[in-house]
Amino acid sequence: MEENLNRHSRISAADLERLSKEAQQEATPSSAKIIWSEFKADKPAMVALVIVVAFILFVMIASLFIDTPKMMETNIMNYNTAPGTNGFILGADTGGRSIAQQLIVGSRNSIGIAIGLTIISSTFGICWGLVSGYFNGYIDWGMQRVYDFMMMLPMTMMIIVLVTIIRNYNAVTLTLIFSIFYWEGTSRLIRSRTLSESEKDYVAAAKTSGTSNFKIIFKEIMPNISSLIIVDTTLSFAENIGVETGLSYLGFGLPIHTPSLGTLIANANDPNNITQYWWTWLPAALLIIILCLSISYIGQVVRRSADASQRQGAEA
Amino acid sequence: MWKTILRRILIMIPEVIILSILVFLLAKAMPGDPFTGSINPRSDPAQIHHLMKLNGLYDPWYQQYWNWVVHLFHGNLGNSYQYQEPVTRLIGSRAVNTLWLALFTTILTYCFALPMGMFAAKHEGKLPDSIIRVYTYVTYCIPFFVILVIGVWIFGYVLGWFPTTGSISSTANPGIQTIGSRFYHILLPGILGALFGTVNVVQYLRSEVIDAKRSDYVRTARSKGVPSKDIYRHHIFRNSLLPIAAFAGYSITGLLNGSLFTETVFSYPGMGLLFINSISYRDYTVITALVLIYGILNLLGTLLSDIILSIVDPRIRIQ
Amino acid sequence: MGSNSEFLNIKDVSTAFKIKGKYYDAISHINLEVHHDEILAIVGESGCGKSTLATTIMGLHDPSETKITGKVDFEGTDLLQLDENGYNQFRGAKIGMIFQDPLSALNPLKRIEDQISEVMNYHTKFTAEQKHQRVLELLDQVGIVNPKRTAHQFPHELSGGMRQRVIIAIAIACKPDLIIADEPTTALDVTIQAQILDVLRDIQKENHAGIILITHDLGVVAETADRVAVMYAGQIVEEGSAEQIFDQPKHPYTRSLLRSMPQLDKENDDLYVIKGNVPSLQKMPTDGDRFAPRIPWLPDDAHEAEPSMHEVDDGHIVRCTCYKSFTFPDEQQGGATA
Amino acid sequence: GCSNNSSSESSDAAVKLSTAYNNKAATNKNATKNGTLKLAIVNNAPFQGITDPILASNAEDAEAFAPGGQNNLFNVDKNYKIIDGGLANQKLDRKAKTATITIRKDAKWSNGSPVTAKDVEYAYEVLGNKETTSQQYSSDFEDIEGMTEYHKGKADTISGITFPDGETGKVAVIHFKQMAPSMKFSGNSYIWGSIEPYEYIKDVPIAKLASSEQIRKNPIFVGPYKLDKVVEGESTSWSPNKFYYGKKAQIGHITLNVVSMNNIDKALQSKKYDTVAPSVAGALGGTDYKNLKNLKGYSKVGQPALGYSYFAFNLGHYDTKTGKNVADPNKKMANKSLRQAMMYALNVDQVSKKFGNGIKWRANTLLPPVFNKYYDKSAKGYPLNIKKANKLLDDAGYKKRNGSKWRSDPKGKKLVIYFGAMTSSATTEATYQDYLQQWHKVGLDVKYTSGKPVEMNSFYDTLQKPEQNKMDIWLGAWSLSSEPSQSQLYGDTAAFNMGHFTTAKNTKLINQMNDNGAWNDKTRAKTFKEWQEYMNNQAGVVGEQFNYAWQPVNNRVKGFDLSPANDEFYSNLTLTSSKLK
Amino acid sequence: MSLVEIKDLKVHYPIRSGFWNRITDSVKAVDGISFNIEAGETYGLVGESGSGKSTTGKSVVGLEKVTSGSVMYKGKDITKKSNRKSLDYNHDVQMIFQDSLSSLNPRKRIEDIIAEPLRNFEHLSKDEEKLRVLQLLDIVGLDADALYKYPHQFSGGQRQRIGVARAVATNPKLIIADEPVSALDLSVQAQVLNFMKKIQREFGISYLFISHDLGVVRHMCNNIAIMNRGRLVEIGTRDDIYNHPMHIYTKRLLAAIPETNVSQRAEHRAQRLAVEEVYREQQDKYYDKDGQAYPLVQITPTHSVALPEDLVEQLKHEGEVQA
Ligand SMILES: Nc1ncnc2c1ncn2[C@@H]1O[C@H](COP(=O)(O)OP(=O)(O)OP(=O)(O)O)[C@@H](O)[C@H]1O
Ligand SMILES: Nc1ncnc2c1ncn2[C@@H]1O[C@H](COP(=O)(O)OP(=O)(O)OP(=O)(O)O)[C@@H](O)[C@H]1O
Ligand SMILES: [Mg+2]
Ligand SMILES: [Mg+2]
Repeated sequence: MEENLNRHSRISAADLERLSKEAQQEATPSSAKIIWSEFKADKPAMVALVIVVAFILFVMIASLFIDTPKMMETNIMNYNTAPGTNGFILGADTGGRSIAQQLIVGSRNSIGIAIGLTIISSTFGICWGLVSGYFNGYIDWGMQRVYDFMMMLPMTMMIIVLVTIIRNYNAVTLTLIFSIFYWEGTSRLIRSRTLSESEKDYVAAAKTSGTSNFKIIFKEIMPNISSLIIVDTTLSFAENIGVETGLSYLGFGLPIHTPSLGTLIANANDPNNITQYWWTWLPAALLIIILCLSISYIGQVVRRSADASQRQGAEA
Repeated sequence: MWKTILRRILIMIPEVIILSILVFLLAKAMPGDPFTGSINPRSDPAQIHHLMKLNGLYDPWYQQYWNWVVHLFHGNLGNSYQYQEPVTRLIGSRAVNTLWLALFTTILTYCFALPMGMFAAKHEGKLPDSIIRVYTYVTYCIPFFVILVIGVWIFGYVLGWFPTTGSISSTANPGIQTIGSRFYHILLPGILGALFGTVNVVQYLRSEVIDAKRSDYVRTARSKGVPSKDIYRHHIFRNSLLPIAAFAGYSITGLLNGSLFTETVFSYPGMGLLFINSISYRDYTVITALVLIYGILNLLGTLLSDIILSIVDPRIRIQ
Repeated sequence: MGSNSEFLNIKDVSTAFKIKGKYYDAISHINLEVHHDEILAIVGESGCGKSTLATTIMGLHDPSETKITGKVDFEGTDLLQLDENGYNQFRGAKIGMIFQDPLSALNPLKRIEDQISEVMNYHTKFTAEQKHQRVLELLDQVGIVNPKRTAHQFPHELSGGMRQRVIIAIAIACKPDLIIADEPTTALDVTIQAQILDVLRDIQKENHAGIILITHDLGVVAETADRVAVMYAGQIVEEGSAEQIFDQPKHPYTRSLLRSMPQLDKENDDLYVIKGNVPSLQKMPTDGDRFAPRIPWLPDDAHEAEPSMHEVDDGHIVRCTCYKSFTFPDEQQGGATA
Repeated sequence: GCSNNSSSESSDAAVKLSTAYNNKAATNKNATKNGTLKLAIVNNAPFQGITDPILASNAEDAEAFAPGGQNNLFNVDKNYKIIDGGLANQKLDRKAKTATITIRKDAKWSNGSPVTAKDVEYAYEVLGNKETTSQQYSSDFEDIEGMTEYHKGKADTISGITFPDGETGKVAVIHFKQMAPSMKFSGNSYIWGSIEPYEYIKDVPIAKLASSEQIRKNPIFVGPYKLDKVVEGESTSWSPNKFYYGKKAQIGHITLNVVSMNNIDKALQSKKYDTVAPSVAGALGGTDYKNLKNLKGYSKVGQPALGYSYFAFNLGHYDTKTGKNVADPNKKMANKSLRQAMMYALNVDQVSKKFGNGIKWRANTLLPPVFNKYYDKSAKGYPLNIKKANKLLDDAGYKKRNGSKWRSDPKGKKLVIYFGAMTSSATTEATYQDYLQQWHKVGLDVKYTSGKPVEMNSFYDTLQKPEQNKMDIWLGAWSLSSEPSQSQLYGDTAAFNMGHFTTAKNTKLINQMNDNGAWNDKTRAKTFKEWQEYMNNQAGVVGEQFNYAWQPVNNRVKGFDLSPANDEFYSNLTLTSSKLK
Repeated sequence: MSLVEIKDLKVHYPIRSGFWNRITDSVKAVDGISFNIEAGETYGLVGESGSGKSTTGKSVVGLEKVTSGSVMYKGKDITKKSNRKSLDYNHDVQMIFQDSLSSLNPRKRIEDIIAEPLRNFEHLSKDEEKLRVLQLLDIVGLDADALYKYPHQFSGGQRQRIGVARAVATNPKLIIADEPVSALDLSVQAQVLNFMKKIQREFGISYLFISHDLGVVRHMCNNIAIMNRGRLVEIGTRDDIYNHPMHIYTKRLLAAIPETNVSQRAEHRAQRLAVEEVYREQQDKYYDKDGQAYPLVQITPTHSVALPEDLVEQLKHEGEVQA
C-alpha cells in the first residue's frame, strides 16, 4: 500500500509537518467552543450559567465553614424567629435553627443528591439505552422487557416502600434508591435515538472498517447523540432536584436533622408555616425555582448550539 | 387488532407476577406488622398474637404469598387489617374517588393545554408564545405539592371558595346534590393538578404543531388553495392532536403519582391517601394490592396509548 | 382557451431569503413566460433556485422571512400583489403544484379520496357524489389501475409511483391552466419515471395546460420539454426550445452540463468536470457573470460586466456574451480535465 | 345538667381551662332546632367506619359515631366510677362473685327494638370469639366463668353469663372466678361497657361482623342521635333518635368530618366547624393552641388528657417461657443514679412552656391529673437541676476520664447511651434535640438510636422484642383507659412493660391496687399515691409531659361540657343560632 | 479463480404475524443469486428500487446476515463471521455508500474518519498515519485543509470522495459501491465517477457497482447483472446487455432510459410504449407462477438470461443459443 500511495500521491513524508500545520489553521472549532460562543451571544443564558455555577460553588465552599451538627442543634428560645432578628438573616425554624445556614447546607445536600442521582441514573440509563438500541435480537428484547417492567412500577410508591424498609438510610442510600427508578426515562430516549442512529450508514461504514461493536457504540454513536445526552442530563438534573423534595414532603425523604431543600420546603406541610412563618419554606422554594429555571435554560442553550440551524452565536 | 391487544395483555402477565412477588416481599420486609401500631394498654398482646396467627402472619413468606395468590384468583385480595373489611371493597370505594379526580384532572388538563399549545405554536416566537413558554418553564420547576399547598391555602382557606377536605359534603342529599358536591370537592384539586399537568402537554403539543406546520403535506394543502384556518383545523391540529391523544394513556402514570400528593394535601380519601396511611399502619394486604393496582393501571395506560395510537394513526394500524 | 398564447408572465422576479437578519437573493431578475400547451423545463444544479422560483409563483413563502420583487402576471393578475385569500383563488384552481417527495407531500392520516376532494371543496360547487366520481375519474386518468380501492387507502399503503400519481391527481383536479411540477420523478425508478412523464404529457394535451417542469435530469428534459430554461446560481443563463438547447447549446454552463453526462460512444473516457463549486447563497457574486469563476481559462473580458440576455436565434436567449469565445480546454489542448 | 366542676386545679399548666363552656351570654337565648352542629374529627387518615366499639381499634371511629352514644351501658361520675341512671345499672356482689346488670325498661335501639339482656351478653361473645377481629380481648376476661372455654372454641356460649328473666329479659348476671375493685370503674378490663344489638346482627358470623352492612352501612345505636348517613372514611351525619330513652336531642343535625391535623387550624379559623370532636387524649396540640387561642367567636374548653408521655429505660428482658419481665442488673441503665441524673438534666418545664404554649406541662408522676382521686399532686418529679445531676453522676462513679469530653461508666468503660424516639412533627423533633443537648451538658454521650428518630413501626418493632439493646432510653406515650390500674403497663407480666422494670415492691403495689383492700376507695387511693412516689424514686419510667385535652367551641353552642360526669354530652348540646358565630 | 464468488445467495427477512408473533413469512430480499467478480473489473448490479441490490452488496461486505448460500473469498466462505475475522476480510473488501452525509460520522473529523480502517487493520505510528491520510486526501483531490474539518463542511461530491478515500485506505481488493452517485448532481457525479475510475486504474481495485442508472452503469462497468425481485434476470458483458438484451425486463429497463436526442424523442417514446406493451402481454411468460424469475440459462459464454425452458428451446431453434 505504502509504495502504491507514494507512487500516486504528490505528498511525501517531507510535507507532513507543513501540511498538518496548514490543516490546523483551518480546523473547525470544537463543540465546547461552539457552546461557549453560544452562551456569549445569549445574555440571559450567561446570567443563568453564572447563577448556577456561582451558586453551586458558593454552597459547596460556604458549607465547609458551617458546623452542621451545631447548626442543627435546637435552640428553643429562637423558635420561629423572624428574619432579621437575633442575627438570623432569614429567620429560624421551629427548632430555632438558622434558615440561612440550613439553606446553604441543604442546597449542598440537595444538589449533591441531584448530581449523584443524575450521574448514576444517566450513566446507567445511557449505557443501557445504547446497548439495547444498538444490538437487536434477544439482547434488545430482554432489555426492553426490563423497560416495560420499570415502566409499570409506580415509582413513588416503590420508593416509599423501600425507604420504610431501610431503616437507616442517609443521603447516599436515598440517592441510590432514587437511581433504581430514575434511569428509565433517559434510557428510553437514548435507545430510540440509538436505534435510528445505528441504521445510518456511518455505522455500517465503521463495521466494514473493522471497528468493534463496543467502539462503535461508544466512539461512533455516542458522540452523535451527545447533544441529546447533554440536554437530557441538564434537564433531568433540574428535575432531580425536585425528586427528593416531594418525598420529604410526604415524610419519606431525608430525616429532619439532615437539612435539604426538601426538608425545608416540607415546612410548608404545616399551613401555619405557609403564612405565619413563611421564611421557613419560601426561600427554599424560590431557590429551587430559580435553580431549576436556570438549569433548564442552560439546557435550552446547549440544545440550540447542538443544532446548527438555530445557533445565535457567531459562527466561529 | 384484538389479537395484538390480547397478546400484549398476555405478555403483561409475567410482569405482573414478578411485580406481585416483589411487592409482597418488600411489604413483608418493612419493619413492624399490622398490629404494632395498635399499641395501647387496653389491647392484650396475647390477643394480638392470636390475631397474627389467625391471619397467618407467622407463616413463611412463600406460603403467605401462595395463599394470597390463591385468594386472588377468587377475586379476593384479603382483608385489610386496619379497616377490617375486604381489600377489594375498601380499594373499590377509594378507587372511585381517585379515578373521578384523575378523569377530571385529565379533562381539565387538556382543556387548558390544547388551546395554549396551539396558540403558542401558531404564534411561534411571538409574545403570546413567549408568555406561555415562561409559564410552562416556571410551573415545571415548582414542586407539585408546593402548588397544591399554596392553592389550598389561598382558595380553600383564605378565600373559602372551595372545600378543603373530603370527597363529598356530609349534608348532601342523594341525587343531584351528591353529584354537585362531589364535583365541588374535586374542582380545586383538579384545577391545580391540571395547571401542573398542562406543562407537559403544552410543550409536546407545541413542538408537534410546529413540526406539522413545516411539513410537506401542509405545503401541499396550501398549494391546493386551502385557507390557512382550514389548514390549521384539518391538517395541522388534527395531525398533532393524535399523538397527544395517545399521550393521555401515558399520563396515567403521572396522575397516579400525583394522587399521592393531591390526596394527602386535600385529605381526599382516594387510593393515594390510602396508600400513605396503609404504609404507617403496615396494612400489608392494602399496600400490596395498591402497588399492584397502580402497576396494572400504568400498564393499561401504556396499552391504552398504544391502542389509541394504532387506531388513529393508519401508519401503525394493525390489521 | 386553447390558444397558444402566453398566460403566465414572470417579470424581473427576485426572491431573497432572510438569513441571520440579512436578505440574500436566491433567484434574481428572472424573466419567463409560459404558454398554453407547452412544457417549459427548468434545469440546473441543486441549489440554483429552481424550487424557489416555483414556490414564489405559488406564493408559498412566509412574507416575514422573504422579500419578493417583480411581477408574476397570471392571466392578467399580478399574483405577487395578492393577499392570502386572493392567492387561494388561484392555488389549486388555476395553478396546480406537484412536489418532489411523494411520501411527505401527502397527509399521512387522511385517505387518498379526502386529500383529492379537499381541493374541490374550495374551488368547485360539486356535491359529495360528484366529488367522489371526479376522484375516481382523476385516479383513472393518472393511470391508477384500481381507483376505487386506492381512493380508500392511506398514503403509506401506496408505492412511490402511486403516490406521485395521486399528487398529480390533486394538482389537476380543478383543471388548472398551469401545473408546476418540481422534480416529480427524482425519487422514482426509470420505468416509473417514464410513466409519470407520460401521464403529465397526456394531461397537458387534454387540458391545454401549461406545465413548468423542474428537474436536474437532462434526459427527462430532452424527452419531455418543449422549451427549456437553464438556471445557474439564481439566474437564467439560457433559454430556448428543446432542440436549440440540446443541439446548439450556447452558454458554457449548458455545454458543460451536457458534456458531463456519461455518453454512449465515449465509454471509457473520463467525464467532463466543471471546475469549482456552486457558490452558496451568502457568497453569491452580485455583479458580473456568476459562472465566470468556473471557467477560469476564459479571459475576463470575454464576460460582460453586467451580463444581459442576448437573443441568438428565434426564441433562443443566452445570458452574457461569453459564449462567443468559449471553448473547452481540451478542445484546444486535448489534455485531461481533472 | 351542667357541671361546674373543674379539674384543672391540680395541673401545673400555664393556662387554666374550664371543662365546660356554659355560654352564659346565650343562656337566655332560645335554642334553635334548624341548625347543623359541625364537628371536625382531627385525624390524618380517613376513619375506618366500624361503628362497633368492640371491633374498632382506634379513636377516630369512636369519635365519628359518638352521637350514637357508643352503646354505652353505664353512667359515671367525675372519677369514672359507675353510677346508676344510665342505660343499665350495675350491682356487684363480692360474696357471690357476680355482677348483675339491669337494663332500664324503656331502653330501645334506634330501630325501635328493645334492648335485651342478650345484647349485654353478646358483647362478650363478639369480644371473646375465637375468630373475632377485635383486639380488645384480654386475659382479664378469663376471670368470667366459661370465658376461657368459649375463647378457645370449646364452648358455644359463655357459661358464666346468665339471664334470670330469659334472653329477652332485662337482667344479665356475670359470674366471676374472682372479683376486682376496678370493676367499680368504667373502662375496667373485666366488665365490658357496651352492648351489641344481638337481634340485628345475630345472622352475621362474628368473623365477618366488621365488614358487614349492619355494622358499616346501617348501624343502629342506643344514643340520642341516629345515623343518617356515613360517607365512608370522611363524615357522618346525625339526627335525633326518637327512641332514645334519656334526655331528648336538641339539635336538628350533627355532622362530623375528618380534617387532617395540618388543616384543622385553618378550618377552624375559617369557621368551617363549631368545634372538634372531643377526644379524651386531646385532639389539638400546643401549636394549635397558640394559633387558635384568640380565635374570635370561639371559647376554649379543656381538661387534663387521659394520657401522658414518658421516658423509659431499658432494664431487663421478657422471659417468654414464664411470661414474666425480668430485671437485669447488668444493663447499661441499671444504675438508678444514672437514670435520675438523666432526668434531672432535662428542662422539660422550659420545653413545655415554649412548645406546649401553656397546654402542656411537665409530668410530675406517672398518673395524669384527670384521675383526681389518685393523682399525686405533691409529687416533685424531675425538674431541671444540672447540679444535682452532675453530683449524682459523680457520686455513682460516672466520671470523665482521660480528659474525655464524656463520662465513662464506673468501671471506666466508654459510655454511649442510645436514645430512641419516634419521627414526629418538627416541633417534637426539636424537643428531642434539646433533650440530647441537655444530656450532653452533663457529660453524657447520648445518641439517637440509628442516628435519627425512627418511624413508629420500627420503633415499636424494636421495643417489642423480648430483649433488645438498641434503645437504652426512649420517649413514648400512653393514652389511657378511664380505669387507672397499672398492671397492664407496669405489671411484672405486662407485655407493654417494654423497659422490663420490675421490683418486688412494684409488683406488690400494683397487686394492691386491685386486691380486696382496694374495694375501699381511700385505701386504693393511698396505694396509688404510694406507687407513684415509688416509681418516681426508682426512675425506671418517668413521666415527661401531661397535657390538656382542649378545644375551641363556637359561641353559638350551648351546654358544652367535657367532664366525664356529663353522661348526656350530646343531649345537652344546643345551638343558639343556625349559623356559626 | 475469481476474486469473489457468490453462490446461491439468499437473504430473507422474517415477517412476523399471527397471535404469537411467529415468523409466518419472509421478504425474499435476495433469493438465490450467483455471480463472480473478477480481479480488477467493475461489476455492475442494476435493478429497480427494492430489487435487493443493496442487500446483495451488504451481504458481500459482511454487513447482512445471510440466510443461505455462500460468498467465497480466498477459498473461504465469508458469510461466517469467524472466517471474516481470520481473513481480515474488511481489510480487503470495503464499501462506499449512497448517502455520503450519513455514511460519514458527523461528529468525527475527516482525519479520524479516513484513518478508522487504518487504525483497525494497520498499526501505524501517528505520523505515518497522518501522512497516509494526507496522501489519500490528495489522491481524491482534496486539500490538506480538510484534515480537521467535519463532514458537513463539504459538498456532496467532496464528501463522496472522502468516502472513496476511506474505502481505499487499506488498499482493498474489492469495493462495494452502493449507488455512489445517485444523490449527486450531474457535474459532481462526473467528478466522483472519474475518481473512482482513476483509483481503479492506479490501485487495481475491483468494484461491485450498484446502481439503478443504466447510463452510469454503462459508463463504468464491464460486466453487468440485472436484478429483479431478488433474483438475477440477466448477466452479461456491457455489449450483451445494452445491445442484445434478452429478458423482457432488461428490455423494458433499457427502453425507459431518457434519450438526450431531442429530434428522436417521438420515435423513442413509441419504441418504449411498444416495449411496455410487450411487457404487459408477455410478462407471465418470463416469470414463474410465483412471479419469480427463472434460473439463469447460459446463452453465450458471457451472457446468461433467466428464461423459461420453452423459450430457451425456441431460441435454440432460432439458432441464437450457441451450443
Ligand atoms: N427558506 C429558505 N431560507 C433560506 N435559504 C433558502 C430557503 N429555501 C431555499 N434556500 C436557499 O436558496 C437556494 C435555492 O434553493 P432551491 O431549493 O430553490 O434550489 P433548487 O434548485 O430547487 O435545488 P434542488 O435541486 O436541490 O431542489 C439554495 O441555496 C437554498 O439553500
Ligand atoms: N431490514 C429489513 N427488513 C425487512 N425487509 C427489508 C430489510 N431491508 C430490506 N428489506 C426489503 O428487501 C428488499 C430489497 O431491499 P434492498 O435495499 O436490497 O433494495 P435495493 O435494490 O437496494 O433498493 P433501492 O434501489 O431502493 O436502494 C426490499 O423489498 C426491502 O423492503
Ligand atoms: Mg428543489
Ligand atoms: Mg439500495
